[in-house]
Amino acid sequence: MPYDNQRAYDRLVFELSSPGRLAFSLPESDVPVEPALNALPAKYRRATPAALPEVSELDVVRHYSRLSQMNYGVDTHFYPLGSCTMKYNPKINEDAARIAGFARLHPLAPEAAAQGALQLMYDLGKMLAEIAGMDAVSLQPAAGAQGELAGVLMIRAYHEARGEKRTKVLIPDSAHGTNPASTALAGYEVIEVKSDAEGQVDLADLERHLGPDVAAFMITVPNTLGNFEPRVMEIAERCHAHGVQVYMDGANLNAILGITRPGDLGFDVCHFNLHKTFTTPHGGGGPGAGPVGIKSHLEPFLPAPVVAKKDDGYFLDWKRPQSIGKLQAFWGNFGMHVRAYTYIRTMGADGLRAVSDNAVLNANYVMKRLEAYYDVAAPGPCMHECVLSARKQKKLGVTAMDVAKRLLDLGFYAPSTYFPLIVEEALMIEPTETESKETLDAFCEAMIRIAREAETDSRGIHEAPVTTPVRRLDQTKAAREPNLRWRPRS
Amino acid sequence: MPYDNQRAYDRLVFELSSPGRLAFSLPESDVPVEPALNALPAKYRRATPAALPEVSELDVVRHYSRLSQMNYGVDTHFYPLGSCTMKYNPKINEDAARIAGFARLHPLAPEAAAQGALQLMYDLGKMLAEIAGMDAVSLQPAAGAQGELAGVLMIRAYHEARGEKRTKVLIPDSAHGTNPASTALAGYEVIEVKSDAEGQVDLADLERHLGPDVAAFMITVPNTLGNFEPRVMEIAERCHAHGVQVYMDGANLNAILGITRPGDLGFDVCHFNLHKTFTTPHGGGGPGAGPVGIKSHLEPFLPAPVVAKKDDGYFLDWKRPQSIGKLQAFWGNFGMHVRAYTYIRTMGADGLRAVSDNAVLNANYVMKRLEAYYDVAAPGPCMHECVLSARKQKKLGVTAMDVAKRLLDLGFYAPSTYFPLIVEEALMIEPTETESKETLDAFCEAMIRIAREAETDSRGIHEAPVTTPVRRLDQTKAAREPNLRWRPRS
Amino acid sequence: MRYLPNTAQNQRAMLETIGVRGIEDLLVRIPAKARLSRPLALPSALAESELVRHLRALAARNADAESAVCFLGGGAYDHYVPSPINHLILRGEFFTAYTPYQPEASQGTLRTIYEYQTMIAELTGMDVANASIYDGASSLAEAALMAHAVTSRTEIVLGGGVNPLYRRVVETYVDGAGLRLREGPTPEGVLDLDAVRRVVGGKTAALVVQSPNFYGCLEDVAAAAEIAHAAGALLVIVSDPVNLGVLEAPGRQGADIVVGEGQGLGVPLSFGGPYLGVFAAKQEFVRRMPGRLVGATVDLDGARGFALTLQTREQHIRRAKATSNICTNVALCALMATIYLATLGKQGLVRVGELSAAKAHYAAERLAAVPGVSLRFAQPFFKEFTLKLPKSPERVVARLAKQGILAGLALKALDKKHADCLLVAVTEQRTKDEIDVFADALAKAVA
Amino acid sequence: MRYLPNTAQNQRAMLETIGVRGIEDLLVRIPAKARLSRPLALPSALAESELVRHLRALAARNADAESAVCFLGGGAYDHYVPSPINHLILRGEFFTAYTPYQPEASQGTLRTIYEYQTMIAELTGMDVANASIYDGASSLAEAALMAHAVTSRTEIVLGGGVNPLYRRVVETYVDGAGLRLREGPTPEGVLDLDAVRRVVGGKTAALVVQSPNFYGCLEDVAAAAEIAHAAGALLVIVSDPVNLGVLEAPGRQGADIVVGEGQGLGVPLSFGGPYLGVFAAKQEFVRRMPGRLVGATVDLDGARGFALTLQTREQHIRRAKATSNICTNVALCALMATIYLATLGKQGLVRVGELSAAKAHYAAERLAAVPGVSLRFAQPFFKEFTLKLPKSPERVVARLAKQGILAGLALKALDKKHADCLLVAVTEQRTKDEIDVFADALAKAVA
Ligand SMILES: Cc1ncc(COP(=O)(O)O)c(C=O)c1O
Ligand SMILES: Cc1ncc(COP(=O)(O)O)c(C=O)c1O
Repeated sequence: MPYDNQRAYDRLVFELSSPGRLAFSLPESDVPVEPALNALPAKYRRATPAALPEVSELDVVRHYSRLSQMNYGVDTHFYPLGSCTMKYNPKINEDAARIAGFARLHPLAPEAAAQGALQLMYDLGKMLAEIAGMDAVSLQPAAGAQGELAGVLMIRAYHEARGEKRTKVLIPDSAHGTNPASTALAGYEVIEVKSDAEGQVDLADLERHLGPDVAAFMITVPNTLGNFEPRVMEIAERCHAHGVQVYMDGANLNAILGITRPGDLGFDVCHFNLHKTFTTPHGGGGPGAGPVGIKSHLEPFLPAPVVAKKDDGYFLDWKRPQSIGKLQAFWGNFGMHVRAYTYIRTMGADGLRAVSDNAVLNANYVMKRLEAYYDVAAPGPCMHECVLSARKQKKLGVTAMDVAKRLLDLGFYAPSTYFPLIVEEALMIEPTETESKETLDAFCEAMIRIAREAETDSRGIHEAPVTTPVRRLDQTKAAREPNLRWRPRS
Repeated sequence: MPYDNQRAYDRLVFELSSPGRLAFSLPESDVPVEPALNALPAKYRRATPAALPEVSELDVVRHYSRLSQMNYGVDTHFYPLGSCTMKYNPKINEDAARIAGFARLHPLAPEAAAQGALQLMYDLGKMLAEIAGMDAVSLQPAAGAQGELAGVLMIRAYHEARGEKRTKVLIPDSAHGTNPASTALAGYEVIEVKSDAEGQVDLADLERHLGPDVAAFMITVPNTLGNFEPRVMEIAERCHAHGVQVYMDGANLNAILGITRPGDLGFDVCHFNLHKTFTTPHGGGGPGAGPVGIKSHLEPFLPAPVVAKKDDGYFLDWKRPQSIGKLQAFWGNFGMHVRAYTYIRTMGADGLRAVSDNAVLNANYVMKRLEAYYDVAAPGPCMHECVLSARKQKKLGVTAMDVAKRLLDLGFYAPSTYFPLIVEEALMIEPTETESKETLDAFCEAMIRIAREAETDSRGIHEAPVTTPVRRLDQTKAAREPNLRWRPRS
Repeated sequence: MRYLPNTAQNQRAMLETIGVRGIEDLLVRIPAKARLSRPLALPSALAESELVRHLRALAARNADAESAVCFLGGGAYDHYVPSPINHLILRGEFFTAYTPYQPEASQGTLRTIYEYQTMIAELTGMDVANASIYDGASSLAEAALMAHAVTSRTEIVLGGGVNPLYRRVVETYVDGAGLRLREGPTPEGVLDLDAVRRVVGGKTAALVVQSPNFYGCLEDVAAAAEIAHAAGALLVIVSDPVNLGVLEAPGRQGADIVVGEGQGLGVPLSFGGPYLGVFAAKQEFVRRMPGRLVGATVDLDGARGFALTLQTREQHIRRAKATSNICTNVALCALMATIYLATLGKQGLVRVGELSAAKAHYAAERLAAVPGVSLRFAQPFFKEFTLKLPKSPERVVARLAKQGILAGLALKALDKKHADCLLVAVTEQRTKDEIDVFADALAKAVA
Repeated sequence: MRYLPNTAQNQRAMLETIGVRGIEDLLVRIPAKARLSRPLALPSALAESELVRHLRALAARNADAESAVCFLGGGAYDHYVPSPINHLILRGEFFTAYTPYQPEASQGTLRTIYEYQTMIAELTGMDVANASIYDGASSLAEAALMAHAVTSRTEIVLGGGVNPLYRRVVETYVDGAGLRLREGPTPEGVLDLDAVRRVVGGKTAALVVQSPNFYGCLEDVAAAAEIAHAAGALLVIVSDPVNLGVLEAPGRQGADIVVGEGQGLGVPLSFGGPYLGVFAAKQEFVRRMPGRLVGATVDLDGARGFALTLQTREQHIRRAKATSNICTNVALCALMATIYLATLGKQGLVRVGELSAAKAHYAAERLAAVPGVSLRFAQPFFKEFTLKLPKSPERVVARLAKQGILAGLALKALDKKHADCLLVAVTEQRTKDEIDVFADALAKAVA
């Protein structure tokens, strides 16, 4: 309920519960139930029933419909969240993923009974490989971070197979948090490489760290300041000269589709975020899918099984003795593969190229329109996103967070804030190609308005947001006195 | 966007348009196009293209998502709109109607290729006949009003077939507007019969009008005050004694499922509102479906074709020489039949009975809780709805409309207002059986609060609503200077 | 019961508040002898999963346009429905709202109807469109009644190319008003204008012309307008709005009222309904129009807002004297059409029309080349045409249905004069391959 | 392009504002020699209608649980998904939102996660649950790493009944930390507790027990808890939450961490993903937990509100020292589970469990009565069991698949020791008829 007194709707589903109320419908049993229950030893049976809610189907529908209305989504709002590529998620993708032959296919169905699904995965892998200029792709990783883990583990397996023991991975200080986290998880020591004032790799610092103990260098291209690192090929060469593998975090692939390819830039590994570049929805935090592409020298190490093809059809190739192993119980987030496949088949080569052209155009347009009002973190042209800094505003007492909150009142979701860490009061804006000039203009006007308000009347900004279902939250209390589950008021 | 500055979203799709922008995707032609276009004489071809909007798919999705958020619906709000039976519309109904074998079935498919659909219609007709105690049902009428037209035309055909020329139809003054409108459309003079203080038929007035020129008496049961007319069987008998057919407006059938049946009460004709009693959604005004049930003496006159059954399957029986004819081009609102069928098969006999029991219970509960604050139009017990009057409040300057508007701010849709016409400042409340006691309590508290505000601070009420996307509208201007289509600001 | 929230405990508490012992006490006014003393004789309740199986089994007995290749038309067409439509209309705020009687809480519905009215007016070339009528046929019936109300004349001349199913609905609707229906002679697939001129006269309230007509042929609407207007009658045009990207707007050819079936605009085939009755007219007739109208106005603060307007035409106000008895209309289908037209837009609708015409002309050529088969009428057509077959069309249809081809409509049942004919419709959805397969199958079936 | 709104005119205007001549001017930093000089070699773009046909054709080559009768389990189950779930998750406000970093504009997501955490904690009998991990297997891997972090010990003892697919994922994940995996002996379908006691010791960070285990057998969790705790190790239980309506909560049997695959809670089978990794633990470990957590707090006005909390555990703050690398999780699947659990509720989940158990026991009886076929283990089971077949299970599976029956999982590929076994799962969806048909078909196949 958008307009009525939403603040009055402060209910959790448990608070709608009434003993004996039902929202389900299950058939009568056509076989005896008692013998089965009697066959369960008493000690294995639940002693007290789980205190799940007891509500009606209308309660369920109304409750979650109303909760949904407390969110902003791409379907309702411009969502310029940098690094997240909040582009339009085509509705046809959803229809595709819901075809029963996909949605209700069991992962352990015999291969002969899953040829359509295996073919789709096989073809998607090939298409992604072509897009990234890689030799092979595994669709198994569940998200970007798991793609990173898989990639780094493959690098490790590669070095180990060659009898090399390398212990460090170099990562720029501008990197996304998953880069160091995944690398550490893979058993490496993470070494931070400095960025220069423009957010580019400090080559001298890189050179200083390169050596026989370094397994890999991991970098996001375009970088997290939205800029293309012009010396990226040189960097790759220098790394290779030291036997160091180069990993590209492909979260920003939306900037370069059909323009350049990680493989052609010299990268050995690259992951994809299907939930960014390839329009699978973000769903409030996931699921996504993080396929990982590699050059042929890493192929033996791919996660098993690999979807492969032989004369009489597609199959899961488990005979991968050097494989890093499995990342998920099954074959990957197939539902997301269907969506990404649908998207790529919708767009074709020209369409994907146009995606990046427009993503870059939109970001540069926003940067240009705002540069007089906010500091620009790194000089343009940017790629698909731009990073501003509210450092000027901060002097007036208005932080990046304040700007973000005020935007919520003006009808926009907020840019990413305080990322990348190397930019003070960062506001990272990624418009995406699916937004129109009119929307960008409206957003820029809101940003400009806030910049003016910061100069004239920052009090209003500090009150913001006032039109959302709750106002600013006490995060300290949330962390100090963690209240992580509902309990009945007794 | 529920919470941001919604009032700022005052756009029509035309205002999002930009020349050349596309939201569609159509294949290239695999056959030559020019010859076909050349075969169209120039004078038949459109000279200037239709000025439809030019937007992207995201524009479409975001625009209509946001517009939707400007509505209250049953899925988001309690919707106590009397006479409309705004009950929960089960989601499974929607899934059923979307199965390709139903949703994409062409109405002119050969009967042999539509057996599933014909069977569903046949069975639904039988089930409705059983529910209403009628001998046969036509599913063809598109809505209640068309059901009325069909029913009255059958009555006319019946009289005419017997060589009787009757020219009048009697209708209580409490009737829904479609009753007189449909009757007039069928070529009858409408005679209003008075209601007594309790909203029941003034028997003396009825008796006065009964005679050989009267074709039918049409009455809503329970009546539009939500009460069951205890003398309804007597009325039917008296009518029949004069050769007058009795028609029951079945819009309020939700009150009596499995409790009593129009056929058993003596009615000759009765229509159903599948979009009320049988959970097909209202869709912002339609579509619905208004099947009409009749006793066997009216069977020859049923709209053609009739869905019938013979040994080798179901078929459309067109050989109905005395039929009143067709009401729609095809066979009725089949999509709604699927939903109603799904609902009836979900509920079964006991379920439907429980529907009415709870609908009646809920209405009486609300009436009881509010009777100290608002005048009750007719003494209880009521059936599935109750009619209150804001006449007390009116004396304080607060009308039924004011109460309705204030409810919008308090998180509820409004009751029906000013209907039935015989009740001053009517507030007609139909809670339906799908609402819980908790919801009714919250609604009653809101109503009580308004009654109190009327006494203490009616100014706020007159300002209401203030939380909706627009405030009270200038209806006079709308009618005086009709602006019925958008035009570009030039 | 998952749709009934009241628990036994709730019921007890409520009964106590009401002050009765049981629900039975609330039913006392119902005459005992009419009380049902047994449960309704209905099939037993099914759990959701069982019901879904049952429904799928029923649906599987139908040859729909997904499982078969559909060349059926005759008033309903297999045009492509872009994916967003279904997603958007399923939003509960649209889906489960009532007629927007409380405009402040219904701006979503009201704005979409206003958009719909604008689009339909624009497409048809008329001044105003209403918020919808049940379907094309009942729209035409309402138009006939409106012409009668406007002109006070008592005859309606229906062109012979008007869909016979529509004609039957008009017959039903005008019976009460006592109007007389006459036929506009249509000997060779289109109106014989000279003959029509002789039928239309001082008693004629309206001349009704469908174009493209039931046989698929294009009618000369401008000429018909001249005839109607010369006699002081209104011209009512029956038009399929999905064609109006390519075909001239009837309003530009002299129509006074335009009606039609809007199903092609994104509404599922659904075995015949719910569909979308389009109704548009000249400004001067607005107060005689049937159905709902939404108008723009302003709110207390001067902000733009929308509301139902000119309601004094309607049954809930004017009762027996209303312009129509319609109450529930087909708002959600109108919403589908609105989203369809927003999606297809200025260019897309043209393209749908061009593709449909192209495929239809290709199909006509291929099918008429089958030995023994010919085009029945030598008239320009658009996406539908009539074939003359050398063998029983019913049998051909039955045979092809077994091969997964819905070959078209055998005319005999609806139009005895053309018992040897098959009406074939081809939309942008059909591929060259499908048409070729159809042609080959037809050749075998008539050989 | 329907997803790209910028028209040529828009582009020109924007380029002008930016002050460049063309988009190429914005790409100047990209090294020329790495520029792709040809279009990507991808299949050509398909229109929506063509694409839908293509996808349907692909899907038709799969035998899914709608077109075939599914007795497959092994970590993914064909439980019924009530209709409202799909309708609600498709609401764009849920579907197209990001991780709720701006809580004021994300209360919908935050509140549903908080509900989810509560439900999972309640079901598992644990204190806290996180907002989800990718799937059951990676949840288990995270649990192993967490046990290592908590105990500073380096061995994980995995019961032999842990799903072998999960074991492989654990192997991958613990490789970096250098943990050693040891096996808890499971000779006859369940843990040999005495043998386990000998394996678990001072280096053991965690004992991992799955119950019901991969073979369908129930394990003695309480006894396992004793063994683990006696050795100062944590007990990690792998549990399918959909069973916990009927089966005892692992938390009440001594589990320290409970993980599992939540797919059965309303998430589609979808050929293996996306699924739902459930992760719950005791309160004392909350600051060591991987993944996101939502907490209740208050806003500026004192109103209840929800926000991500304890974020210093996470990669975006703690980076290389984070408790896990997880960022994107499976929030929407958690929402499906939340709506599923709200819908099934207290009684429904029990009923799903009872029905599944009943059908499984009936099936076990029927199938084991087939000559030559027997139950492999004489252990209590729940909804899944292992059959020993007299003929190659692979061949039986292949043969039955042709008859529309997905007979189960031939164990050979995953578990060589049981190469003659078939793992059969039966959910509440299966009917007696289907089971009988399966038994008859099996009898023929092994005859
Ligand atoms: C630059 C970058 N790298 C990696 C990731 C991690 O991807 P995921 O969230 O899919 O694990 C993200 C996600 O936000 C990102 O922006
Ligand atoms: C009592 C009554 N009769 C008839 C009708 C007309 O039904 P419909 O709107 O389906 O034409 C209604 C609808 O509101 C009604 O409430």
